[in-house]
Amino acid sequence: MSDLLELYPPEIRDHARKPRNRRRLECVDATARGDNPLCGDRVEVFLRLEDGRIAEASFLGRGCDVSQASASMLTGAVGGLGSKAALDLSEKVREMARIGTVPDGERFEVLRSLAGAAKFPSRVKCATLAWVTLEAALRGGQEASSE
Amino acid sequence: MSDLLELYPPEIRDHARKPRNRRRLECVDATARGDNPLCGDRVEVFLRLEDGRIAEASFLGRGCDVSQASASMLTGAVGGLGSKAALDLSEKVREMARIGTVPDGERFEVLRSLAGAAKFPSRVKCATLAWVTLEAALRGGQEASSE
Amino acid sequence: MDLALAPLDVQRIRQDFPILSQTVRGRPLVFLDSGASAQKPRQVMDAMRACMETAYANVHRGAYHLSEVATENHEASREAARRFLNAARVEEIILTGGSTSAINLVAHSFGRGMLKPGQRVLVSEMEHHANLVPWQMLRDDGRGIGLGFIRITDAGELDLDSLHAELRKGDVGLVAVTHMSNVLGTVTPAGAIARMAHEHGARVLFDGSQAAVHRRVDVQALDADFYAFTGHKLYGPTGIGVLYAKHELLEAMPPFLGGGDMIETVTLERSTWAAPPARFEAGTPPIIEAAGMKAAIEYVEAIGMEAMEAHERSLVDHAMRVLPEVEGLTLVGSAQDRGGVFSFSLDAAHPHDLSTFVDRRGICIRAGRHCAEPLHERLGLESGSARASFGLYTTHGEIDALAEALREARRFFA
Amino acid sequence: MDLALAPLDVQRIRQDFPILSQTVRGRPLVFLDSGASAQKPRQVMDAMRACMETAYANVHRGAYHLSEVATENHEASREAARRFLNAARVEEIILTGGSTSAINLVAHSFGRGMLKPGQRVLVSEMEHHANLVPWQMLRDDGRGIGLGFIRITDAGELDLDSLHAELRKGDVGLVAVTHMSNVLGTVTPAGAIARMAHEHGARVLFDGSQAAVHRRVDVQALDADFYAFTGHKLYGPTGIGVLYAKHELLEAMPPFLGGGDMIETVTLERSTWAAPPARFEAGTPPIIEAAGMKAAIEYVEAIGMEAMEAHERSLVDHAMRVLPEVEGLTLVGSAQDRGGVFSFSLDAAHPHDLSTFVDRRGICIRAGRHCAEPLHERLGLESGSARASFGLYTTHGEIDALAEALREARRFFA
Ligand SMILES: Cc1ncc(COP(=O)(O)O)c(C=O)c1O
Ligand SMILES: Cc1ncc(COP(=O)(O)O)c(C=O)c1O
Repeated sequence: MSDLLELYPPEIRDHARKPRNRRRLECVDATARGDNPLCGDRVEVFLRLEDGRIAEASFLGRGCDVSQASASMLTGAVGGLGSKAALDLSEKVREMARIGTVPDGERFEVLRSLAGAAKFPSRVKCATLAWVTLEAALRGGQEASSE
Repeated sequence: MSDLLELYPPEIRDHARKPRNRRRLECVDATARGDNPLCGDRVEVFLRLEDGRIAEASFLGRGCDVSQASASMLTGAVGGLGSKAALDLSEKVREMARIGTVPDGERFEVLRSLAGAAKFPSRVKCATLAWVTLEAALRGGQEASSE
Repeated sequence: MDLALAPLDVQRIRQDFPILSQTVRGRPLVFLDSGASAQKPRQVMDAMRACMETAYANVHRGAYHLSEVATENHEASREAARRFLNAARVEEIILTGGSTSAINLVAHSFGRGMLKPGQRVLVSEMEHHANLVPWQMLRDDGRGIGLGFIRITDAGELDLDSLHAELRKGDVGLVAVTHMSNVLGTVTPAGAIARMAHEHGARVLFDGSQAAVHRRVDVQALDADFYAFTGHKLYGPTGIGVLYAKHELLEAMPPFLGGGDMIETVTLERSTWAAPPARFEAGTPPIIEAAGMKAAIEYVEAIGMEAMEAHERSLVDHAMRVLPEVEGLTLVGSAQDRGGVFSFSLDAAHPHDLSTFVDRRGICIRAGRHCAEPLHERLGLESGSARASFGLYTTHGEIDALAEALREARRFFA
Repeated sequence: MDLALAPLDVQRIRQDFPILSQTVRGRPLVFLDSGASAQKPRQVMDAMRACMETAYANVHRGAYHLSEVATENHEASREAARRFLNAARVEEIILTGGSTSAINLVAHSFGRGMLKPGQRVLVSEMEHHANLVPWQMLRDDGRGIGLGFIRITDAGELDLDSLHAELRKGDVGLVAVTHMSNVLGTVTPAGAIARMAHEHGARVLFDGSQAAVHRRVDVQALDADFYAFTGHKLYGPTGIGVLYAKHELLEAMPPFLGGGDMIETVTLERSTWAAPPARFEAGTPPIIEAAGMKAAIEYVEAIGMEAMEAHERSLVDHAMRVLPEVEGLTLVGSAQDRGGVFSFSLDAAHPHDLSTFVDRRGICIRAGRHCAEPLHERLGLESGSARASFGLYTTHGEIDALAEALREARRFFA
């Protein structure tokens, strides 16, 4: 059982049960939708920018606990970041979910719970879907796919 | 060595070295060309008919000893046969080359030397090419293929 | 001996499958994903090895003994497939790389070669992508060939009224439907479908990827024009499948892939085509795989298709009793005639999470849309489903273990 | 250690190939048909068995551990092929059923998907049918794509002037040529061909079916746009091959076969395509074969391509000395740069008869046109030729045995 908790640590289960910022924003400056067609997971990310920084982030979606918890955490983690910093963070999160090593930095106190996915290769995509979508939104894309 | 002689008994080697009726006929009532595209073997059969019987048969061709000897033997074996009888004989020869059992009948005194091909599955086509071509000629076809 | 009465000795059979004695974290491996690909018995592995160790050479080409033996063995595999499907002639058996290649072959050689502009292909809403995407690609190829859909009922059965309505439009050239759904387990009434199609002048293709593993198939009795199955689901190797097609069709169809062994003559400018089946088998064939597939066919023949069917019926009955007892579980589809494939969802957990959870107990099930996205849309299952599918080595105990693990999952994710 | 200096321990290597210890009527088997298909070492058989015994499940699909392991192993085979060809990215490696499927894939996805009406494909006169017929079929598909031919010299080398003259016409979209002839042994100057093609805006495909077995291939150094090879000639299993293609091309190319695993989304009406390589790999891939091919690549890597090349050079030198000494023997082709494939004819005997004769002495050679009819026409060899082709297990003694048997054949058929 123990290693099941690596994929589903308390933070993940908490965010999956009580997703934060799960709504559409009123004013959206950037948005994108991400799909994992193999399993049907979907995440839409909405961003409101102020002076080039993310003032507010929210998401809508459906899917497994990991994908939805990851999206929920994302909305909390990117607040205040400029576009470049958000892209940087996103790449780090994706790397972490892939190899399991948690980078330094306060933003990773919550996000570190996504590192467990690395031990479940077929679930890495669940953990990264929201982040791929964030990147698409920031780059002005409309759609992203984790496949 | 012995079983090599089953494919190349003296009759085959004799007909291969001294092919009979290896020429184009002056008056041709029926003819066809047969090809084995895999190896390039080719046999053309020419027939002159009299009162519905084969009055004269000849061949031209190129290829291995077995295919050319078989064609040479054919020209001797079909003389005097009506179309139906010639088709019958041809089918028997093909069957013999495939399964190795020699049918009764005087026409098989020479033709029996083609039965050895049965022990060499990839050479059966060599032994039957001329006969397939004969059938095509009798049925009014132009081309035959052993493939 | 009446094979239908001979019970399957599952424990003995399991000993033929080395992988099944694996343990996962101290628990026995419970493999419930045979619908995606089945495990292989020792007999199949041995046959492949024997092919390589004792009788290997390229086939159809060499005039030397070893190549002749290899060719005979290879053609014996074709004959085994003919017998398995009860095809009338061995030339009606095309060896392909799998069901997907087989169906694509039909979409090209028959679809592009023989269908006429204005004609339509009909597929059902429950097709595997392998029997949908090739027809979409044909439709989009600018040849004026259309694509229509046969609806399914809410129970997950083929809606024969819908088929009839489509056929009556008079423009259907081919009906291409699954013989058994890889999601719902539904077995379709292939004989009736063929009859209806033929009455309206249409040809019929059955995707037998699942059905051939679970039912005795007789292409002549079904009057199938095309029938496809895939070796790896039939306890055979990957990389091989079979396309059955009526000889008259094969004779009229142009080739699909170009290369060696499928030609009669070649010049730089022109080629002419060999007779079937060679015309449709360009290049070096799957020689080692054919040996494995033959062994797989002989393996199931030795057990007896009737015994396998009886075993499967008992598994299906057991699953139908045990799975619905799991609180929060909803089965997908409720066809009358069904094989050993069960898709389901659980209220408390996403299929992906479920699959990961039961995997930690050594239980292998699939989660997702099982290459049947339109079907999942049709059934409102946007998150896909979880799927357990059975093989001849599956036991009642394994189904019980799944049910128990699903209960635990429900507690975990609640 | 300088591998080029390490002699190949042929006797040790032969022990890896169980089939080579066979005797035929009391004489050792002399297998000189590796150009048609090579024998397999134990390591390949073991890898295939291990895949089935310990880590088998369908790949890319399951969220359970066994399937994850199978997927990792499968992707490791792709990585092995990338390393073998020195491709820049692993996504540039498409696993196919063999060279024939690989070239047909290019003829469809690139040929029909990206070439423009009025453009031509150039092939040479010495192509295997696998690299000729698909282009004839493309030409005849009504899309306005033409087909041109690069001449060869009487020595059996590619005539670069002819290539240049064709390229200068300005309408060439693709040059598709063999990297090594399966009849003449000629190794073509691939780097120079690619340079010339690129200077004229054409893409280039190399049929590496033979070359990849005999030479180190570096697709980046060659600047190849497409490169194809086939597993079974590289001591691996049948049913698997590799298409390398530059990523920018793969990204722009539409898919070839439709089915599972190659799509991004599917509705009844529309599908969108997955990114390469998945886009070009519809259906269940050759999972067991990929394990075997990886083992084969590792096998030749462990021996060292340089050592293999050195061994082959010594075989070629020996054959060039020994074979022409056989009275009445004429070698086909006399290219400067050649690999271990020798076609020949004998004055006294038809190739077919020759092959049967030496077979009785346990010697396997091919007779016929070796799937290269136009080349045989070009060289005036209407009766085909006999062919001996070498593998890494071939010995000088085997070449001597062939020469001796040819002498006897001449006496027999004289
Ligand atoms: C030069 C060449 N190209 C292509 C092929 C076709 O390879 P395969 O039959 O494995 O598809 C071969 C071998 O048969 C060959 O020698
Ligand atoms: C119903 C059905 N059709 C087609 C296929 C495709 O078979 P393959 O992947 O072996 O080509 C499958 C399995 O994946 C299937 O279940």
